[in-house]
Amino acid sequence: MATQLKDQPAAASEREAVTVRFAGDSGDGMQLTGGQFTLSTALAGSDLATFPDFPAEIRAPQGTLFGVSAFQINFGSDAIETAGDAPDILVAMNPAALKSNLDALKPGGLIIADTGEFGARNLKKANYDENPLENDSLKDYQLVAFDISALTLESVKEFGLGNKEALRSKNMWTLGLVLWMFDRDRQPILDWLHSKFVKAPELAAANAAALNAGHAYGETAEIQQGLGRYHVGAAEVEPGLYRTVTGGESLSLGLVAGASLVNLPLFFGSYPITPASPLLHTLARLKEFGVTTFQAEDEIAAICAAIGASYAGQLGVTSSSGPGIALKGEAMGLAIITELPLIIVNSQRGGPSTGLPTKTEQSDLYQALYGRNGDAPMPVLATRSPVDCFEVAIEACRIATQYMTPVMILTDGYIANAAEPWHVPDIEDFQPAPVTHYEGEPVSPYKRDEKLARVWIKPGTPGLMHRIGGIEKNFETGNIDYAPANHQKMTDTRQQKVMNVADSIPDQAFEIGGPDDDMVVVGWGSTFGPIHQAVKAARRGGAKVAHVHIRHLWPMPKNLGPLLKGFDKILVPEMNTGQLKTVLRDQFLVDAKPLNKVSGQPFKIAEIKAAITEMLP
Amino acid sequence: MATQLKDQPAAASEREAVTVRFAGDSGDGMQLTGGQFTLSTALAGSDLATFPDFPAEIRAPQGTLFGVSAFQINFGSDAIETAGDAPDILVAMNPAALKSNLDALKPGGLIIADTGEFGARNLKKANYDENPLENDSLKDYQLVAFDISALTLESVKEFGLGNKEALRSKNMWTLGLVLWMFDRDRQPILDWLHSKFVKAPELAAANAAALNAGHAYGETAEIQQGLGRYHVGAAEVEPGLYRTVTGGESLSLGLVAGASLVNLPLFFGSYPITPASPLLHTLARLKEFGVTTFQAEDEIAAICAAIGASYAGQLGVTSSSGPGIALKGEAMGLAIITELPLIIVNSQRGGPSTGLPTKTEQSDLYQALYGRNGDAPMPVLATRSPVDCFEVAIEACRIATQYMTPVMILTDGYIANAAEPWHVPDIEDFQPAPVTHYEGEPVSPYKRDEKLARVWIKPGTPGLMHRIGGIEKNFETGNIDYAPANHQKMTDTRQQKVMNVADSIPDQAFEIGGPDDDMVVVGWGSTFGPIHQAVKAARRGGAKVAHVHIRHLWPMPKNLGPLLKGFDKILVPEMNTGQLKTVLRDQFLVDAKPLNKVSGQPFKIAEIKAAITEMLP
Amino acid sequence: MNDMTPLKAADFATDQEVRWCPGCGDYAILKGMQRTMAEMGARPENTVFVSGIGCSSRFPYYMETYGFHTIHGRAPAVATGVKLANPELDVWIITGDGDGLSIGGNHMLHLLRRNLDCQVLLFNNEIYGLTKGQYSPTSRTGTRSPSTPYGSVDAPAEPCAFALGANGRFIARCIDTAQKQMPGILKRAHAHKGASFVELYQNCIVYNDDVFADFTAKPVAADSQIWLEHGEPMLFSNGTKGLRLNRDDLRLEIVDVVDGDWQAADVLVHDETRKQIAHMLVEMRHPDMPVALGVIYCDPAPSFEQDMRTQNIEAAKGKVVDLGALIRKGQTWEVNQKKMREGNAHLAAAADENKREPSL
Amino acid sequence: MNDMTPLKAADFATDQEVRWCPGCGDYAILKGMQRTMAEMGARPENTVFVSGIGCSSRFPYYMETYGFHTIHGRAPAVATGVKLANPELDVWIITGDGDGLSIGGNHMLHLLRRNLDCQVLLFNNEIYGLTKGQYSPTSRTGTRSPSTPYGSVDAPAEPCAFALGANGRFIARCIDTAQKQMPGILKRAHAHKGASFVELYQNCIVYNDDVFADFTAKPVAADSQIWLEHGEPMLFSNGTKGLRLNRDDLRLEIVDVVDGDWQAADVLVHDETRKQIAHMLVEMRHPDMPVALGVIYCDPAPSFEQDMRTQNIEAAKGKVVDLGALIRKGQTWEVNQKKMREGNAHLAAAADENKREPSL
Ligand SMILES: Cc1ncc(C[n+]2csc(CCOP(=O)(O)OP(=O)(O)O)c2C)c(N)n1
Ligand SMILES: Cc1ncc(C[n+]2csc(CCOP(=O)(O)OP(=O)(O)O)c2C)c(N)n1
Ligand code: SF4
Ligand code: SF4
Ligand SMILES: [Mg+2]
Ligand SMILES: [Mg+2]
Repeated sequence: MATQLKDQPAAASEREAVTVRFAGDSGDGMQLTGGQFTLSTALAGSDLATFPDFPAEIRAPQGTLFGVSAFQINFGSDAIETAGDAPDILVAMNPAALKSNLDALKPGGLIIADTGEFGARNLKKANYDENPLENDSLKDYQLVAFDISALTLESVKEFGLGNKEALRSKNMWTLGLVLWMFDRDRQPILDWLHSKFVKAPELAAANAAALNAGHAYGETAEIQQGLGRYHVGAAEVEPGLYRTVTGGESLSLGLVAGASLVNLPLFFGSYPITPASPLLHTLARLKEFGVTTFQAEDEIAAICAAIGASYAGQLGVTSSSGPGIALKGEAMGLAIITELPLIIVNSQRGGPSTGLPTKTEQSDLYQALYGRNGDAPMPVLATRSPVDCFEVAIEACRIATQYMTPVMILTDGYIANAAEPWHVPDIEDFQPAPVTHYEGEPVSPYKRDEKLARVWIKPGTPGLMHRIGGIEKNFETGNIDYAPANHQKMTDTRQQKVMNVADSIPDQAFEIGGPDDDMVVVGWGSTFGPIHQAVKAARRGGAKVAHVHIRHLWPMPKNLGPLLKGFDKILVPEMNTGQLKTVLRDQFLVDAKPLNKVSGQPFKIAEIKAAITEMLP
Repeated sequence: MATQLKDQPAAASEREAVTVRFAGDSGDGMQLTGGQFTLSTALAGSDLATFPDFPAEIRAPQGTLFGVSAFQINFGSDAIETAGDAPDILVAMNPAALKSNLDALKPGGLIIADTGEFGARNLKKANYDENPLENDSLKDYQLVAFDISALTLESVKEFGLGNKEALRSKNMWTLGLVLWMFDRDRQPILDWLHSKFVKAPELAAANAAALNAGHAYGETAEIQQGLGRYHVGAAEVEPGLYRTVTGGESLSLGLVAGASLVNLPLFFGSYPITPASPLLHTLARLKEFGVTTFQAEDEIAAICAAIGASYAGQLGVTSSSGPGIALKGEAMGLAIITELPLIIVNSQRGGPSTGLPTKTEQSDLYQALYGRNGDAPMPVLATRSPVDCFEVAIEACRIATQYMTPVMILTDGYIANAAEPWHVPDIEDFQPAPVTHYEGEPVSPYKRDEKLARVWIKPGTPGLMHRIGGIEKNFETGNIDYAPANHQKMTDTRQQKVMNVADSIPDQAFEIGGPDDDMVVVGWGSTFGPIHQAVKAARRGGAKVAHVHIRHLWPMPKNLGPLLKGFDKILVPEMNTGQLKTVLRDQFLVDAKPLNKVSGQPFKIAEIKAAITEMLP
Repeated sequence: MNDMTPLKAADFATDQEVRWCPGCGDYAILKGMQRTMAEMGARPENTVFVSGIGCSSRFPYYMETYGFHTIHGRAPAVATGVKLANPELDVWIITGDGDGLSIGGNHMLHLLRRNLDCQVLLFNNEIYGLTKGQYSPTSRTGTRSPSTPYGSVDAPAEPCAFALGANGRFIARCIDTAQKQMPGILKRAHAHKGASFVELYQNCIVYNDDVFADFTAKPVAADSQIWLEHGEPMLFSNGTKGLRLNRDDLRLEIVDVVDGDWQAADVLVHDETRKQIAHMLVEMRHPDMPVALGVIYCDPAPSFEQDMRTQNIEAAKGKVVDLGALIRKGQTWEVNQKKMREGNAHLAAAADENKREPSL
Repeated sequence: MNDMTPLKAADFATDQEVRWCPGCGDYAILKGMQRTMAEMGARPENTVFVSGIGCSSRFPYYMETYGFHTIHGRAPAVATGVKLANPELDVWIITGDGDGLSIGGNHMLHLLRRNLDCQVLLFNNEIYGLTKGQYSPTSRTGTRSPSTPYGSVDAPAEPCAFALGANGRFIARCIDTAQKQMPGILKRAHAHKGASFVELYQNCIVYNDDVFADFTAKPVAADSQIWLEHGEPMLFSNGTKGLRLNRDDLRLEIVDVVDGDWQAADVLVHDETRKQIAHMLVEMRHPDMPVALGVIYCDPAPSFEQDMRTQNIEAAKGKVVDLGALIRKGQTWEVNQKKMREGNAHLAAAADENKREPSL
């Protein structure tokens, strides 16, 4: 992993892992550059993790600090689970990109900067009084600065593009250079350029020329001190078919697969919101899989339409982020009391309120578990990584339909946008659990099976007409009933039904370590990578520390309590002010200690490792 | 208290406490009867507590089981804190009233029934195959049945009312009889009748005649076996002015007083919902106190308008019940991040979803503490009784304005509707804490005082123009800021500010008992009465058990943790599935054991006492 | 249930006790609906009543069909999901003036705009019944209620004008007690493909008794109600009065009709497809003008769920539905043997379908 | 700030960097607004901009006045609280087609119906800008967007028709680039007592570029825009065309105007108080008809906050404001000495003001 990189670049050298951060103006195409470099890295066989970090503005004015868009990738020959604590290499396409990303760069790290963008105007926009490339301020880093803009213009001259358009290829030029540094094959990128610009071949050609020119620059030009070549080996991986996948894609595919496994058409009701919208966008293109997508007028309509679709016999899904999930609370109660299957996906972002829409956070766990009126229990699952989204979505479809209950999936903006290599599973390996809507003799709509799930009768079925609704219902008949004993019974039943889900989930396993360790670090969601790496590192240092990562946040695996009670020292790192900590302490009366970070940025491995060391000196 | 009443009625006898339940059709005016009997009881000097229990339907069809409306009162010469576990006397105006209230009646208790309503049709509506007054089924009770309907008609004959109208006085006839049983003065009720029917003197006269006739019936008629007279002594009370007050009234008055103490006009934005509407209705009549009431188009608009009013410099208040509070979650986040004062009142009812609108429950504590996206801390206060609402409202006004924060008040349907005698305080005894809107030199809108409260600058103030909103703001300037370190700082600051409220609240006291006891029962909200009585009873039985009742649910009093850690045995009775229990275990890592009741009915003293006995054998 | 036996009105009643106040106008509407169902030969299993919260929204419990009593204001949204999931179902939305126009106004707007094929029945009693009588957005200015003890100050919403502004394409009005006309109007609403909006004046005997009596009471009914029929002259007062279009002022005005000769009086013939006339009709205010009742406007357009379904089918055409292939899409590569990934990979065609960044 | 120095447009700009995409129509509207403020002599401290969420809703950050960037769709509700709390403030609501008509449609309806004195500026770019280009309720049918890759199927809402249906009493339209007309329209909106609704066609250069170009582009502008002025003939195409009222069909139709003689061509004179004309104007569809711009409808009525305030004052009249007395109201009694309550009590007059049960 990146933190082990001790020796600083001199010449072409073998590295276990490297972290590169591409940073530029929103208009500079950094996300695309990062995406293509990710693909190239995957093709080269390294394991990898990425962290796209872009501004809230659509297109902030050019050159501004808040308009900086960055993409970080960590790749290596060992398993990679985070996007890297601190980059080894920072590509800074303008002064603002340098300014806002320099802090993250590892001491002694390499800066590649485009001098063509370090003019007075851009410097001023980035609040630089002097040109940092020309004074001493970067002396603790290695700086390689040259006029990428000019070199790009030169390289695409022959295509007769306007200046503005020609400069758009800067990112490809830069990518070419970085590809050279890591000795990568250019062909896949060239192929991609041609398929992308199939309708504008001159743009394809210009971008290809820029890419090649950047590569050639590394190969042939008089290289300044410090710009060396690196070799990062291939990672050990299972054989099979791989692809890169973002959390958004993976979750979409998982929902489609999950609906297919329970043999139901998928109804997706949603209202756009960052960072949840990618799900809507992806699913809107999958109509041939029996998917209906409905962009509702607001979040309340979105969940209500999904409830209506479930009532009518489909699998209703709704998706949003924190503020939108807040609006859905009342309707979740309706799904709970009418005992209809429903999946609610929360792609968490920084809060409270509008907060930090494009930054990541895990601060909606309280809301997921507790954020409804009345005693309103609901299963809650968390995704830990882009790849993990696929399985979690399938699991949610299973629970929702087998237990006739809404299920919440917690993911976050980091997972939704980050990409990682995915060993594509064989869909046949997943157990189908097809739903049959009840069509037999007349029964009470609240007739339950042994799991306590009620029958699912869909409108259109002759002879089984019935009425459901949000008022308390009689346990036997399903008619309105306010009687005290009945309410107690129904409350207990709803509670027990959700607890019964625990009968169908695997025991909580250790990710690393085991019951004999002295300490356990417990996480959920996208902190998986940094926790895992930190625990590994601590163990290498001799610490007896284990890692447990919870997918089933409610109900929790039955062995989790006993498992945790075996430890005196429990550390719970969360990107919130300590929400899982509350649940663990409440449920198991264990002295779980919070480690909280609420900055809109993922944990660094070092931060968690430091906390482990502190608890386990 | 009622449960101590061992000897059953024979002749006029001295009682320490008695519980009477008036039950009839929704149209029979039982709430009014109960209300007037309450007044009479208060005037007689007894302490008392009441429990109005009415159906969800506006006017359910006459005679039906779900149309039964009941009013229970417990009164006595000792302190009374619950409406009584089981009535000693049940007034049943029709078969449905008998059927649905008989279970509650104490064994051997007295039934007063109106035979005139026990005709075939009404019996059938109540699902009686036989007339229970005429078979053996009531043999374990004392039954006094006679034709109250006919006696009423007779008594008002002279006023020439129609049959239907004449029968409306049945409740007054019955009240007259009950007043006689307890040797009460009729004059206050007669005065009240005349003031109520000032525009229809013939109705006043008819009702008065019915009341007198009922009284005379007790006095003179050949009294059937069992209908004796009782004397309940006056309670020991502080001297001063008293009135009866419901929670709805008390909370309204508290808000008006609280706003006046902080020297702000009150803006009340609300959308009707049971059982929260009484606040809107009461405040709508208090315009002369600088109150503006706004019935919004929905709950979201109601809270947003209140936020707008606070922004403009008034004290914004919004009020609803569970499902409506769920809708306000997103906007609460806005008030939290913009750090505006706001009071949110939740009159809890049975959930989840629409649930049991007219039944009581404490199941919105999770929602109050945790039901928002992001890390969104907010002070939460609970009212324990109708009278307590007044002080809690004042306290909420203080906290909201001193700390520039939204504050939630949790009350419930039981408290909102129940009445109890109130020793009217001297308003001068409350400490004014007048707000001054900032009007000085230009400052950042996020400039904070030592408590961390930000300045409150209201639009209209020259030279201090600024912008606020739901996106994260820079700690120093208040401008939009997504920077990681700033978000961490602002999150910590918001958290700390709310925790600072604990500096200004009293230490948690014991209601009974103390640190040396073997066990503590911890409650919040309207379970105060039954817990208090159960603990008292258990102590009389020799148990070393204490009672702690929490008003400040967040932040909690600073000594609460140490206090609870002193006990091995902690019992937490709640009308939910165990929500305060979660908080106590999380915060203090104490083995708090839940005692849960989710039937829409208040706890019985006996239920809590049994749980105490079980834990402290 | 035998499909062959024609169902009677009583077959559409459930075993549940009806829980409205005695004398409530809701009873009459329920009766009218049950009769209409029978007369239309509706199939109970294919019929779904979706409601929000309010006295009126209890309606589904009393209809022996499928029913969903949802949450306050959200019936249109739930119904949208029901209909999109199964367009074969007959979806009826039951709502009140509070449910449908206060908290639920936005969903109503979008339901009408989208033109979902369903029937919306708005029970307008100009009051919040269930919560005990607060004024509603349709209450007349000056309404005294528990929340407006000194009278409401705000101008009411006019449901049909709102529906027209929302691009509703079927607008009708009826009165709870108008049992003669009600089945006809409900059948028209049902027959209309797209969203049908029917405002029903409903008397709340407890909290707003007789608020419509100025035009519904027997003695004044004939003079203050005009029942519209497409292609028929706009006559009322038993044919002695009619409405003429004042083409200069662009408004309808009352004219006397002598001996039934409405042509002579230039009485306008109702053309329910004309939106400008519809605007005038819904804006007529009693007592100056009669209250417009019946089908005021009907101008069909394609319905939302049909267009959605068509698009879904079109979009799926020619595509292979292979889940395995789907997850293998995108930028893939093969690792041939354990331990080391293979560098030589191939790029799938649909590389960056989902890339979102606008500029290269 | 010296009250005496007249403020310039630049004085209404904040020190915050404007964060819209280069070329976004929002810039022009911001400029127009700052100019209008200066021209009106607006007092920054008395001016409040309240917005929801969206690109357009960033507007308040750029105005050197008071500003509140609230949550998605709720600006009208927040603004209602602001204005009720302090009617002296000039309240401007900034919203988008998604913010104001999708999630916020209900609040918009009720704001207009209640007639709160404020200005609503709806930036209609027919797209969700901030969330990267999904279609909005005003997007034309067939709009391809990330959420409708095969084109949207639903019919759009027409903001001004909606506002009329909601009983809005001031309806105007403008274009982002129409800097000449914009200050005049904004000033009219400001002068109007009650809710003023202004739809601004705003170009989203990134996600919906040129969607209005068919009538806003320079070459076609004159022929496809009609700028309305109260009391002036409805002329366009540089006075060579006009609108005539077809009184039979009840619609506006285009006529040629020869040598400026519009009377001869029977061109209608704009009367902004006529609602039926307003209906026709907002329903005109380009390219068949020109797009109606300027003040389409203006017919003032008492405003909500004024009526509320008046009622509050009236209700308070003659009443003693004594908190101590208030809490002593109701049914009270005195206990004279410790330990035992006194049985002899008095009954206060206002005994059961709040009793809610309808029947005795
Ligand atoms: C979220 C929410 N808010 C408020 C309520 C309370 N509530 C129930 S029905 C109703 C209004 C009823 O009025 P209307 O829709 O006109 O129906 P009616 O009772 O008059 O038939 C209200 C405010 C609720 N149940 N849920
Ligand atoms: C409750 C909530 N739902 C959704 C969003 C995401 N969101 C922000 S702006 C917006 C729509 C913006 O469209 P519009 O109002 O037309 O403004 P524009 O950006 O086009 O100016 C959406 C859906 C949000 N911030 N909050
Ligand atoms: S309150 Fe009114 S609307 Fe409701 S059931 Fe009673 S009469 Fe009908
Ligand atoms: S996305 Fe569109 S509306 Fe938003 S700032 Fe950019 S150009 Fe303007
Ligand atoms: Mg109503
Ligand atoms: Mg828009």
